[in-house]
Amino acid sequence: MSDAISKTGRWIDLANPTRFLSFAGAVLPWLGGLTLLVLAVGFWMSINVPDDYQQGSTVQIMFIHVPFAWLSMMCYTIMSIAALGTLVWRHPLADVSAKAAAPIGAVFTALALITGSLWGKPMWGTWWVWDARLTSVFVLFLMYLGIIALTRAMDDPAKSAKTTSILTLVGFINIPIIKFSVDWWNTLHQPASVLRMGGSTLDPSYLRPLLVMAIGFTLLFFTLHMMAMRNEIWRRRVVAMRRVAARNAERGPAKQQEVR
Amino acid sequence: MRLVAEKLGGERGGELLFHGLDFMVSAGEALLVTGRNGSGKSTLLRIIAGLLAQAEGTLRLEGEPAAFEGLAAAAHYLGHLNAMKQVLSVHENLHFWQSFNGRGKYSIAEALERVGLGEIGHLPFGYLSTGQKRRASIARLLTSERPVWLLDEPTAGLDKASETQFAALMQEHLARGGLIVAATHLPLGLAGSKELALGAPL
Amino acid sequence: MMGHAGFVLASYGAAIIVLAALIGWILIDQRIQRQALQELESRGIRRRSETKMDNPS
Amino acid sequence: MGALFLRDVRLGLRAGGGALVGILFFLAVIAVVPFGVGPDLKLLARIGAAMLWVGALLATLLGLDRLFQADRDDGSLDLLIMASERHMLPLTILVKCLAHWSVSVLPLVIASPLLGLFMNMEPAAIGATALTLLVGTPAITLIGAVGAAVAVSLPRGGLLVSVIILPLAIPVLIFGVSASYGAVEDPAPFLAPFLILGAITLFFAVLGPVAAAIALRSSAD
Repeated sequence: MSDAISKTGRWIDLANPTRFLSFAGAVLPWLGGLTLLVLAVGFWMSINVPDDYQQGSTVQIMFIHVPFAWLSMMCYTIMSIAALGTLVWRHPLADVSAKAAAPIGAVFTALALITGSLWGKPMWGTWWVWDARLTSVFVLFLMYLGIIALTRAMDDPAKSAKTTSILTLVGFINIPIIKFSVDWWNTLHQPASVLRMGGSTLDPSYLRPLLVMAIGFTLLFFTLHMMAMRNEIWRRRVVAMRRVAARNAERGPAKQQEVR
Repeated sequence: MRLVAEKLGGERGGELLFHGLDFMVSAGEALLVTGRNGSGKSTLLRIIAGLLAQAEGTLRLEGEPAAFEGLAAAAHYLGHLNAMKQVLSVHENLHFWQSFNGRGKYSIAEALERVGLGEIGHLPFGYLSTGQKRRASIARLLTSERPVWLLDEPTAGLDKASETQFAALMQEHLARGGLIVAATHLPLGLAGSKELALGAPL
Repeated sequence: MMGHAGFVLASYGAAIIVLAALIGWILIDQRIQRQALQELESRGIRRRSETKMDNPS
Repeated sequence: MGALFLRDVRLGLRAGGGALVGILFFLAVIAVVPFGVGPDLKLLARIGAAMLWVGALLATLLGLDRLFQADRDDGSLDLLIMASERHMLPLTILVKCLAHWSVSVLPLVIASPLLGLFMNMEPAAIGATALTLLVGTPAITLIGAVGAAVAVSLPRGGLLVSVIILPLAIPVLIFGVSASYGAVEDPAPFLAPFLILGAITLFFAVLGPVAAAIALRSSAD
């Protein structure tokens, strides 16, 4: 009886990634297509905005910089939720999700830093300043790299899942720091203008393309995340199957000996 | 070709483990080094391999094939450790040692077939069981040509079937004019081998 | 204030290059894993769950 | 020899992300500097080259203890030593050093211009620092090989390797930093310290592997 229960328990665990794979297979083409469409529209909208009287054409950098910065934080938040999922509910997909998200988040954070740097040079006259916002985003980037290094350093996924989750959750304190750094400290970086109390300060002609781009890049993130998760599930299957292969090979010759 | 030791003495950690050893192994012969734990079996093998200096006496290989200069160059050493990288596949590991140590009579695929690992050469070495790892390491002896085999507990971790397989490989090596020095406390299934018992009270 | 087209182009270019690299890496990884799975399946190896389904021992 | 290089590069890339840890350490060290000295951009620009060099030096030392330890732990080192009739042991060590350098130090050199921007350095200073790092860091790895070989049989040799090597690496640091400054500050020359740096690297390319080979042979047990 207990055997049957443990077996069904295992079946549910296995069914989840399997179900995820078929779900991803069905959804991914549509998601990818939608991403392309929204990004194309957003791109077309953002190159057709008038120049800002203060910032000139560099205002166009905003249309990619802000989504990247937003995604760098969203990705970390998703990873933190996944870390909770690993630690509290031990959901097998949570660890896969966190592990797949880390490199993507690192790339978006790097892009936020790069585009911000390219925006800062003409506006502030310098590529980089060590103010609260920029520094905290740089720290976020380092944390992404640290998490990637940690997941790669341990080859046993079950063990690395827990330690990585704890590290991820500890690092989450950085997210509110990034978000509110522009309000808490006096920084060069401009304060939030899109999401704030009392409505956006941004002119609608800039706000609309920005929102479309933000949606487009968010869709891109989910597409890539789903693809990376699928890869990770496959990778784990390959590992499991290889272990089975090693065991099977052992059984092979021994049986032949018995026959002889 | 023969391996000659005269008045050989070996020490480990400043303590003389054995001394005054005289032995001679000719082509086609196997020498089994036996003795209790700590009697210096491994030390003797490492001295023959040139990894340790002998405390006294001489050791030489006479009439070795021209391709090999010196005892260390003519010897395969199979120690306690398998000298394989966990993350590389068995095939990659063997391929490295083959290109580093030179080609032998067998190709990698044939060697793996001979030790019964033909199916799993593509797997990372770390996935293998202890016995399989040992067999992969034995396959290394086949992929590069060396007339002298120095084997330290070669059958550790092997099951009966693999032991028989390995005995056949050793017989074949001896029949081709090779020589074997093996430290072991288990019978290796080699007919007509000499035995050298270490650990006689000094 | 009009001479900044270079910075705009550079940031869009950097974004496209880096994202293309990321997508390319994911696609290559996908191909590697798929091939590995197919190779293992062609060798007749199946996961433990599936083998258990065949012969409940 | 090509096979050894390929194997070590593959191991470095595949196993445990050792390369990533080195570069992460480098980034973290550089990120800590502005907190220590304050975010004064002029000051950062002035000490930038020196900080990049110190960071690269420490990051290079970080993974060096594994240079021979990994091979010793699985028995490969014995076979590499035994094969010294076919492949001269110093040459084997040189190849191992080169593989180690390409996997775990070259990424640092490539990342150093970006960090130069963070330190608000001038383009010329950034270029000069990256160039001196490219020429100078192999010397650190090659000196490190001696320390790694000496400490190979110790169970926890990691820190010891760094302590042994650090004094020996000081000349590299001196000429690397002075060449970097020579590129931007007018009276100071660039070419002379840069050539000396190159000479140091070539010198250690010979001395390091030979000394490491002797140390490895004598430490085998």
